[in-house]
Amino acid sequence: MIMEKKSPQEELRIGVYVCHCGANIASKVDVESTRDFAAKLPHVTVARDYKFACSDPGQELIQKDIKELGLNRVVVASCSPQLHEKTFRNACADVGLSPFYVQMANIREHVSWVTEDPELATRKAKSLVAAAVRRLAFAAPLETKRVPVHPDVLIVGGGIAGIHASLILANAGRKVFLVEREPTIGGHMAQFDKTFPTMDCAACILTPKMSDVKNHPNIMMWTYSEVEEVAGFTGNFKVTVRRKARYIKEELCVGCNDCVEACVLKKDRVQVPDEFNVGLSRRKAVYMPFPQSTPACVVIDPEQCLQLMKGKCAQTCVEACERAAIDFDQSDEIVEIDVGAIIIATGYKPFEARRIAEYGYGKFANVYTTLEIERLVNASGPTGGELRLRDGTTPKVAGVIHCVGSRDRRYNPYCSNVCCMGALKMAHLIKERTGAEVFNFYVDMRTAFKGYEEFYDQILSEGVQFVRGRVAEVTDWAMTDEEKGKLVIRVEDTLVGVARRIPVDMVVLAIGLEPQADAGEIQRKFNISCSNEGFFLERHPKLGPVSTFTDGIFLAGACQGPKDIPETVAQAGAAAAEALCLVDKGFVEIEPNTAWIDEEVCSGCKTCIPLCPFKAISRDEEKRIAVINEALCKGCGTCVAACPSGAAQQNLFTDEQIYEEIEGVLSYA
Amino acid sequence: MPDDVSLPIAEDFQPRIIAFFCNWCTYTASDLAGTSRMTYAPNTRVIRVMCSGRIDPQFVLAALRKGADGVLLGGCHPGDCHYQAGNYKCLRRFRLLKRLLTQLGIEEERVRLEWIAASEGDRVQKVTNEMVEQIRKLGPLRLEKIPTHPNGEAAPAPAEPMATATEGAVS
Amino acid sequence: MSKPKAGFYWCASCGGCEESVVDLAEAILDVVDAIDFVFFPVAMDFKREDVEAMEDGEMTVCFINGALRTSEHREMAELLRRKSQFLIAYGSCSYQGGIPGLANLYSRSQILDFVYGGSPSTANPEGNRPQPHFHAPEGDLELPTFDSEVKALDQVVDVDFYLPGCAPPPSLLKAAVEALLSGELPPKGSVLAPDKALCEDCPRIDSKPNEPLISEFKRPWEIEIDHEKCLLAQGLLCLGPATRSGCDHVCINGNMPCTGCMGPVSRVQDHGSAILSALASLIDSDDPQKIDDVLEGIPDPAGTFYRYGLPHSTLFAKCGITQGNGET
Amino acid sequence: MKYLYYPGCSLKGTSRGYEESILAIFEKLQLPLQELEGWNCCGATAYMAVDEIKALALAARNLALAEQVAGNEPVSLVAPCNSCYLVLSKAQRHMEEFEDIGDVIVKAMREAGLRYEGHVHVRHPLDVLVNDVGLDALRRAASQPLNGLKVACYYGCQVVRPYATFDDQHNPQTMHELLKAVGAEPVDWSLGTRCCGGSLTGTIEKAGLRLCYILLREAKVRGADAVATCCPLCQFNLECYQGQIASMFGDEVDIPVTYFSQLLGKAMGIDERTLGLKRLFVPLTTAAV
Repeated sequence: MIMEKKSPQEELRIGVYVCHCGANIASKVDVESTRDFAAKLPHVTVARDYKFACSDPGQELIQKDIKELGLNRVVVASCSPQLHEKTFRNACADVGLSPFYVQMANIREHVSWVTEDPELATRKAKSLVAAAVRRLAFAAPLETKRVPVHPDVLIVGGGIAGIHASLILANAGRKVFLVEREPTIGGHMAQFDKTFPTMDCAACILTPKMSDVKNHPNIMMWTYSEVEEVAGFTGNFKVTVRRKARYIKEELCVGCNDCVEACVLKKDRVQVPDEFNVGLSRRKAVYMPFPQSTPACVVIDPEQCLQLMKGKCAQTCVEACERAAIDFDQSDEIVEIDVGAIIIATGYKPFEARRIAEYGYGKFANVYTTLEIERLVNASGPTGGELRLRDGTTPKVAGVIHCVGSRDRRYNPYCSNVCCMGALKMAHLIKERTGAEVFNFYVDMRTAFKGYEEFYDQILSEGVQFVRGRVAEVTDWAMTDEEKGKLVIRVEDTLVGVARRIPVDMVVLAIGLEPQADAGEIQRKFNISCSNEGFFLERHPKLGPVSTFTDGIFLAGACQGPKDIPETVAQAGAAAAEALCLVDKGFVEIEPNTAWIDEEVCSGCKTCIPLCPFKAISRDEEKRIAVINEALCKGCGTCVAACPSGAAQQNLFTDEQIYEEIEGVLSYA
Repeated sequence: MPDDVSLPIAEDFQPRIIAFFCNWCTYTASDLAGTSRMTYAPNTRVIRVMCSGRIDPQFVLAALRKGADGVLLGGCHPGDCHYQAGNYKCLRRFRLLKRLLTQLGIEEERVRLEWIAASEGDRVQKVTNEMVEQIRKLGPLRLEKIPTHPNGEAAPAPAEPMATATEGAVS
Repeated sequence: MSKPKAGFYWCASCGGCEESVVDLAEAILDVVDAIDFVFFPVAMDFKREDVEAMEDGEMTVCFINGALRTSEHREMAELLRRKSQFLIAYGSCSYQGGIPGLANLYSRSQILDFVYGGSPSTANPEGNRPQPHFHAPEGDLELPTFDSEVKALDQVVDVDFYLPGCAPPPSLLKAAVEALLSGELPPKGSVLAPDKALCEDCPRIDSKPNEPLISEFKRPWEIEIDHEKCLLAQGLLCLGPATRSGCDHVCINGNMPCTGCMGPVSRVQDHGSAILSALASLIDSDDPQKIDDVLEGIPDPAGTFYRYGLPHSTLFAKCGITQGNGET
Repeated sequence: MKYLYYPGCSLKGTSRGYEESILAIFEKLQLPLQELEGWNCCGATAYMAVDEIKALALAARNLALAEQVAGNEPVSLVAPCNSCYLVLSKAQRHMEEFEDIGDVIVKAMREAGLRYEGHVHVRHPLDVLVNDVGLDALRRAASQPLNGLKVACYYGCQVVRPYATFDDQHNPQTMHELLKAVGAEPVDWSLGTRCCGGSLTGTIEKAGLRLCYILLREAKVRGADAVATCCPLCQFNLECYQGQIASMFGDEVDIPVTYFSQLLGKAMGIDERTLGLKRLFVPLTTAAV
């Protein structure tokens, strides 16, 4: 297991550790031969292979060699530095070796996991090891900087994820800014009637949490507000928030709705569909989104209000308001806040059912989405909880179509996770409220969590009919007299093996979940990544599910991928814990990969100055050269690559280190 | 023209490609390709830089000089740079470098810039395979050797005699 | 004690380097007082045989200018190397290949085909080509052979010091001679010029904006050039930011941009791509099309960025120029 | 972009009106279609059922010829018949995707002294007209707009399935947009890609005719003045059996069944004879036009 040899040069004593990662590396890369190869490289004092280098005994092995063999540089050939660089740096630092004398060679993600041929994989691994060894010759014992962390936290989005995370952090004594772009917090959950699988009333479990948020001394709840700009970095973000003009003095409004009554716009003449009721009812220019809106404060829609649009109105609302809360002179307010951590909980967008023309949404009056049914069966909904078709009749037969916009390569290939259970809930509610016969058309039933399968069983026992098959179309084309005036669902019943036509009165589309329309904009603003489908990308699918690639920014809820309420709440808790972890620690360590200017070489040509996006470079007028403000430098190295004199250099990525790496990987190719 | 003389490509030619990948997008995508077990051609050697803006055109030339048959530059998509705009600097240099390399007889396919987001592991696979195939077709990069002085060793071989004698060329 | 002996020889060169010696003006008298020129084909009638007759290392110093392209250049370089204690590559061509080095963009046969056929001023209906050996009734004639590429001096023989410039500024020559005479020499391989780029002491640096972004490259004839303002800021392609200082800003003072004759500073491996990176980074657009539009202003990148140093660059020559000749 | 025309057998036989109208409209749009010289059977119909690879090789020969004609220019091979369009596209794709199929075809072609590099675009005229020529240009070319003629746009199965290269697989709209641009009013029906009966009309007649009947009746119910098709077999099935269908189902389903290109040509002011409209069994009532 050990290959030892004398280093020709006393000053460089390198230890190389080739990790098997169980069979993850060893099954493709010949670790023994890689070890032997490494042992013969210049300055290598010891080369070993080990089952799991990241395990405690693995780390101890390295520490022991540092102490006993006097190693002063360490190469670990294992997984991606993104994963374990910290581990090995810490292990070395613990025994007094500068953590920056550690170099990783990524022979798992970049080699064993992606290469078919073992021989070629071994060659690739060797070349990466050679590069790491050569690179280390130019490593420097840098110092990690510590920067204090601002203790406050920003949470973007006031749905159930944002609400839950805010409460946890606030209860832990942290000051939280909760920014929500709608006039009220609550999100999609507030629109739901019941929640599966226990069928608790959504409002009953959500609204107490909403008022807790409102009343919590540690929470600054900013509704009708949007994040404009984010600057800074982990621990020290500077965030600009636009607080949109509500035209209501929030602190005076008590939510009595007298102004709404008084608004001169006649309800039936007002053309604005009520957002909260997904367009099933209409609202006036001044309105309260829903009875339990939090804050319980009305808002004036500037696109509707005659006073704001034309400057001409009787202003009956002003007259009606006893507390003189209406203020037409309000304008947007821009506020800047400092926070140490950010949780993004911006939620999802329901799939736009119109996109699937063959399901006839928007064309046939009696095709609904699940969200519309939630409102229709809700006691405070537009029909007072009566489930009626648009012509006022009660449906006798209803069809619920699953996977609308999900698991469909034309729209979204992914499973939206919540619609199977949502569709079962629909079947239950429709049956319960109307006694109608209900057909559910599913592709696969996915009821995988606690109590979900039992719920499915219950719905089955309620007599809902399940047809397995993706619905081809919903049509008003009648083949028989019986079908006339009905909507016909055409589907291949794949369990029976026949094409069926099922006439129904009502169709409910179980629409999937999509990224918010402006997810791309949010992604850019916060400098995080999106996965292919547009949901925000977590740092690691298993080990960093609420972190992002930008330190200090965490994810909660459906903005990261479709999820239901229990999962969202769990994730919000996790994100809050991670944020708390960061702000409670009080400082962050900054990778010292900053750039610096070699004064002896800089000619003061000014090339680098405009290239720095962080304005870290300026001209020292006395010395007539460029200087880099290390505190502002983020370590991209753009100035270094552009410096025509080679005066700008980047720690951890000096020209020499990269040239060595180039020669290293090519030396054994 | 002698430029057209192409040498046969060895059957077992394995192109050597150096890839400079930015830490935040393309390197991460490359890790993702790994965690997703997407196999691809084993010919690339990734050198991690924090940002594609760190990629000095001198590195590209050095890689080619030291034996790479191709160089792949990878950064975040426009607008997505972790450092706001490093990838644009990379793009600007790349556009000019390409023109320079063309003048210096380096085929278009040998130096490539790709925007690959952290989530696009499949693109790492696709681009790598594609590039390896293209370079396999082109054959090894045969740069002109830089002469070195003999330092006591044999003097450089004399060049061939002046052009092949043309008939009746002597006046 | 006799005066130290010196040689001054030219290879593929324009003669400008010889003139730079004359540019020492009165100081040339001090030089001649201090050293004995024993070989100087332009100025004095010594022959190759005279050099061959010298002891090895007999000359204290020999300055060689011009790039190396023929068998004769190589032979002379080797001969002079043997006969001198210090060999100095004098001028851009000898140091980095110089303007003759741009011939490395073409193969030997392309050059010969053009010179003895394709060029509009050539009348050569028989298609005659120079022959290295020719037998005439009076005897055999030998001509030097023409190499397949242009080389810098240190690619043929070991070089002690480099004196850059096209031609080298007299001030640097004077300083070099003084150093040689005093024996206070920098480490072998040094470039005998300041190791900072031209912007360092450029008289116009204060007029260069702190954010020198570029939205257009202009050719000198396209604009009326301001005598005071930074030339790069006027849209001219000035290689000053990447080029070694020490030239006394003769071009800048003549209201012309730097073209890079002094070569790069010591921390730069490849002069051309270093200035390419600096200039391209400053282009004021993120749109590929607009970037290309700006770059249209550099119609000949290789000729612009490697004007004085293609043989000394990382790539040395255009890929494939020698492959017809069996070399790879 | 060069446009070559691949007629296939139908356009030279049962669907002469399709060829006549296609050639006339492209001529008038100053994009004359050059017929591919030496073309052969596309390989559809029985070949495909007997030996798929040979059928594909047959198709590939046409692609090779087209590439030869085009030289280095990019070329579109315009195949108006949906079957030809599908089989040519399939040959193209199978050669790219399946190495074994590609090898057999390349070998077969080499025997015939041909080679194919894969540079031909197989295109349907609907695609070319809407995406290359463009709706604006068509609108401008419509000197005699169709004036609200109610049309049931019928695509058939093959033009978007399995390859939906230029339109939605489930809900194609290209023909709708094209005819709308020249003044027609497509009726709202959902049967655009429903089966026309295909070759069942010649084998299991009862089943085949029932499928035709569903389409014809629905077109009438939706108030269509005419059905517009883009496939010779669809047009044939829907037009030729109307009498039989009437007696079988006791329901009159007389409705003109045209090619979309004939309607487009009409809007462009080309005379009916040139467009092959005189060949219709049920004449297009000009009242609406």
